[in-house]
Amino acid sequence: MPELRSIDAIRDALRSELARDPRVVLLGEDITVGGPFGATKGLVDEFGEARVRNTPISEAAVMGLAVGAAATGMRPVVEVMFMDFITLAMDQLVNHAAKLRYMTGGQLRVPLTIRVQGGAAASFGAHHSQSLEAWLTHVPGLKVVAPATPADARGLLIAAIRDDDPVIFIEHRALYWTRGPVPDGHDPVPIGRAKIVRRGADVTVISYSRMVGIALEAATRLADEGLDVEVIDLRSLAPLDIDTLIDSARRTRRVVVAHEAVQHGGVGAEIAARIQAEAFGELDAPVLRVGAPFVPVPFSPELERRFVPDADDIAGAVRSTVRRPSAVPAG
Amino acid sequence: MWLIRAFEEKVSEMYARGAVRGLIHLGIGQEAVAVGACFALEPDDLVVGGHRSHGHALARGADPERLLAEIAGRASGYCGGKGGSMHIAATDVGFITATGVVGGNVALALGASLTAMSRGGGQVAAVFFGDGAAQTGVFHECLNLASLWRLPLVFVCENNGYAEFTPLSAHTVVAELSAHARTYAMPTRAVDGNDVLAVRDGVRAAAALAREGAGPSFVECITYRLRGHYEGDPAKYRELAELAEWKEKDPVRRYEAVLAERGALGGEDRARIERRARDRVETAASAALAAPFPGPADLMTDVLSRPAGA
Amino acid sequence: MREVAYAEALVDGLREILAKDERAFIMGGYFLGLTPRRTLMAKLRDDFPARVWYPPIAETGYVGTAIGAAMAGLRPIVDIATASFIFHAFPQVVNEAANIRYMTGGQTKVPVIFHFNQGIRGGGAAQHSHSPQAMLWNTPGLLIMAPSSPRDVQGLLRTAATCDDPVVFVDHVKLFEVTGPVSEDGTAIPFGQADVKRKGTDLTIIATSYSVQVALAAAESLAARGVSAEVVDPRTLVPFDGDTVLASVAKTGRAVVVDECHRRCGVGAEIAAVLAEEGFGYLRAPVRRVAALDVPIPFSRPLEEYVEPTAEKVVAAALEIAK
Amino acid sequence: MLPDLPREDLLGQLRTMLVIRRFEEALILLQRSYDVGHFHVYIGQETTGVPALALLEPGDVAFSTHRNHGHLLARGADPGRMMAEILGRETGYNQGKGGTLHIASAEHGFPATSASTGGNLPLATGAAFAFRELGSGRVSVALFGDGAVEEGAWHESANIAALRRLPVIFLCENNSLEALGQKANEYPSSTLATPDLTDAAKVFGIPAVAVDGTDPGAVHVAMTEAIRRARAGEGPTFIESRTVRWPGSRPLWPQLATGETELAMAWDRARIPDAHRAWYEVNDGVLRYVRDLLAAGHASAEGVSALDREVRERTDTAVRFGLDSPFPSPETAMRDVFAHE
Repeated sequence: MPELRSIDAIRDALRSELARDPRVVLLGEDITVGGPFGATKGLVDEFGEARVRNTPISEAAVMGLAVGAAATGMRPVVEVMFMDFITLAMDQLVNHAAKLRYMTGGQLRVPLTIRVQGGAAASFGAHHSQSLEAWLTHVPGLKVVAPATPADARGLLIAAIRDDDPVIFIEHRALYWTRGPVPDGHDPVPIGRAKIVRRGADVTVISYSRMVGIALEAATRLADEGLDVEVIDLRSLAPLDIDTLIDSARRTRRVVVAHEAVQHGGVGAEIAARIQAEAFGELDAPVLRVGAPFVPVPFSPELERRFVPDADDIAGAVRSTVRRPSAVPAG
Repeated sequence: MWLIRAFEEKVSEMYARGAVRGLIHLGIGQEAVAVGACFALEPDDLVVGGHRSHGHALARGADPERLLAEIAGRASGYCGGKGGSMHIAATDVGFITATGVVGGNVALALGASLTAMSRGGGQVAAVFFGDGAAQTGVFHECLNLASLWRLPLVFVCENNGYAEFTPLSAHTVVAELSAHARTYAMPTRAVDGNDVLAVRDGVRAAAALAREGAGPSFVECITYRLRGHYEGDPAKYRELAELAEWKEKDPVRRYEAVLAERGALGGEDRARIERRARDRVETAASAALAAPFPGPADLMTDVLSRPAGA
Repeated sequence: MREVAYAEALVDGLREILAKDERAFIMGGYFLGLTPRRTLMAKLRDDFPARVWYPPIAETGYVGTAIGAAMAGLRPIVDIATASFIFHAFPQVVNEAANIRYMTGGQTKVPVIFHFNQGIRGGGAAQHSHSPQAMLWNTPGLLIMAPSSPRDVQGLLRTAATCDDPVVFVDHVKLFEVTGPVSEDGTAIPFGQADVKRKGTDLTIIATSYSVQVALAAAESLAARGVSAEVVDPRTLVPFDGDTVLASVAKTGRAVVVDECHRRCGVGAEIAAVLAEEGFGYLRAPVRRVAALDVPIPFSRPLEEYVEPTAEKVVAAALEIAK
Repeated sequence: MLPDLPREDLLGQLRTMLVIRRFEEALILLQRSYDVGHFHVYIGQETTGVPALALLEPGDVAFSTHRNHGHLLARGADPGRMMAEILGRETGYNQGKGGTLHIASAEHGFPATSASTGGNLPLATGAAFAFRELGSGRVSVALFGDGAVEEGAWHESANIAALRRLPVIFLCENNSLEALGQKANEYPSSTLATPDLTDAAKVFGIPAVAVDGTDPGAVHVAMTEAIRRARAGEGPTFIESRTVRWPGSRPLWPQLATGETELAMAWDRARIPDAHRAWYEVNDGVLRYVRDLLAAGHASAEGVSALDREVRERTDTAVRFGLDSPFPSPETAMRDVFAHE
């Protein structure tokens, strides 16, 4: 199986969809020179300036333009250089992209892909390191996906571009340069389906994006302590593949949810609330959540390291779900 | 123009009766802009409205019954009762959508014009917005982007001197809104927004430029709306004298006078046209109010392309 | 104790702040929306013409101006009117105000209050019915108050006015007509102190803002069916009085969480997750959430009612777990 | 031309320019031995920031962006604590929590620094709003690049500033001349349909002037007038300072494309190489400033060299101070979120 870096897998997906569908057009700041990380490098030479368009630094207008173009027949792919800058386009995302189909009673559809790059790495500070996916999963009408591997990065991006709804595709700069196997061909990976990346019987660890690798690291370490950990990669935060999660929770009866975003009000809260509501009485321990502390993202490498949860944090949570006496609920 | 005037007065009456609810914005007094502009556009051109867009939809040929049904929240409404007055869409007649966010609609129209341009068939887009939108940042971003990419788009600005409740002068030092367009090297033209022929000519010239690939242009229509900012507002924030002066500039009466002068409109023709408009609106209203509300089953549809997942 | 309508209590609270602190300044004056009560704000403006400013429709601009002014000596109270308009101001509220103290290592404070009217109000449809507090609650650096009664709105406003951090003031047009007592001696209600609005033994209903009134109505009809429901109002989301909430759930063993946010990743999700985690030992039934369904808010009345978290839904959820 | 100032002020401004130049060069050099992360440098714009910010009173405030090092140093911030902040150390102005993109120093009149394009414009307008309401006579300065004019935040801020005649100065440093990313296939991609940048302010009735950013005298005149208007309650002013982008700032990661500045090129043209000749001869404002000082007899080659040596020593100590400073202890990550913890 050939190997690709995530950043190259993403470019490969963009190239194959640009070639396949004339309605696809890329919009973003500096994308003709490849953007800050090189995801779109060279595409303008192959597909021309009409389909790979540099935009001014006007996130609100560019997002609105992309929504309008999608609603009238095109399939735009907008790049928002840093996830922090979706704040400038929130009105267009929340009030238009997510609602046009519904408000017009189905007359309009918005086949739009929004590529964002989020997460803390390399000390970019509070304005360039946030993970804001909880907001977006809270908005009905938006789909949110977050790949952890080059194969899923390509497959999910292809699926997102072919999807008839607005899809936010979350990349992570710490994953851009990791290599991984990718299958031949350019088949989409279905949106809305989680993947069990490590079978286990004792505790289920649910995660996505960069945290999947860190969860696997914790799992191998815990295996030496005789704890068989199942690791699930959500891949899609909205819609959420709740059946896979409930099924695993019922099997292991212990669950930890880990994500890099702030724990407070994060996607983990929704997952914990759903699992405990639907598998109440079938758990031997409360669902524990591992997320960033409730503080803005600090700059200093020492503080940033503490801000992002690591394998020890996950392993600690897993151990405490096992240690806790399985309190049988009274009554 | 009579159809729009009759329609808006019917909505106002239905609102007063409590037959319809929600936030409703009427464009009585601004019929000339809707009719004049839409008259100058082609059927397959793409039009985007604002939050005061009943007139724009009707001028594009939307069915008054399905429009009233939408305002009344009925299942037979254009949007199945889910959108309401501020979010009318009638894509079958090229009225892409309206939106309740001041200024937000202008960006959508940019997208429509990008689609039109990429199709290359000489299609153009047009967007209606008020002077309130001209204060928003996204509006200025749109002027820059449209001019930079030479998008085939006509900006139709209805300057009626008020943003929501406050006179324009309290919101900006820039009285003439087309000045903003000139900042971005965009051709502009000001027309009397109460003269339907002047609006038609202005928009037609602008659309012609766009069709030739010469990029966007800005048509500023100086108008005056006779009803309050939103239905239920007694419009007392205006001096009565100012109100009386503009009543005499009512676009419908002025156009009738022009036609009468040219001998194209006799006395009873005028009454017949008005009556036919009011009758058509009457039947539309009763049909709309008789239509059923949407049921819970309709609720979960149209959220995503497939039924809403977990 | 004087009985007062919520809207009057709110405007009196604003008047008290303007009178007491010359640095206080009101930007945007639609506090009471388009309801008949808005004349109260017009009166306030007549009383303090130089201290109430109606800005252009430019939320990034004027909310950012309020934040800048707060850093330079004023103590602005900025009204964003309908909550859906806050998305325009997200880059300023979330990226600037919430981060400034932290990013500057404590050098600069931002004493500003952001007010908006959230939730379903009848015909608002998808772009005028938002409840953005869940997103704001996910943002470190913002205090959040959500009063549900005349006394609470005045008491919490007094604390907010003396606070040196950005405060989000979650409000609701349906609260304006709620009448109730207000304290005479101008006491301030500290943040992070929940209030048990109604005692009960069989289950706990946790709610904020207008949902507290919904919860109280539900508790009323539950009592008629012999189910004793305790209603706990956290009054502030940040800081969140987890102890009082957990103490009540420990007593009753059952919990229903009510708020107008959309269900997925809403305010209820965080509260339910904390209850399930901390209260694992004494929960006798799964925590139930009653929230707006996960669809854009529809315009048509019957659809809107179907989506809205109503007292009936709270009663149904309570009965489901009270057995 | 030279600002109309006494000799010691002119030399004082030269010292500050050199402090900035040597600081940024040291930072770029440090990349070779230490993972500094991503940052932006102020090389080539010293002759704008120094004369302009020198005119402010201590009570005045300025709001900068991701390219802030030169601005803070121009108002007297300590290079050591600046370097410490860039390296994420406890002794940094922001205690390591802000980093290069957000360096702020309330004591030097930089309350907050935003790295979101245009994010600082409403903040600066708001500070001016407060000064006017409190009748304090103080002035607020927004420092931003040509890119920020593409943001809606610019228009909403300019409209409010003009509407309320606020004492704010919009100092736009247009460092994109001849480097329009679109064509030169490099950064930045300033894409503005406005034929002349000052039109973006004139449309609001805001007096706007464009000056050569490498001419400290012109900057001094424009800024003096803008401050006078602000303090007199005549409202906002827009100054566009035009500079050619320093070759080293064109690639994404800054590089010493023109080497460490050799001040001798100011008085000995033979030392100017062919590569980047236009930079050394015309576009480097610091070299031009030295030439003007020498021509006016305000300084000698030896004097300038001695000053430069002293600045370089100070810069080395600053770098060492940064590198030797301790990292903040992890639990401090939980502090400074709110006033009361």
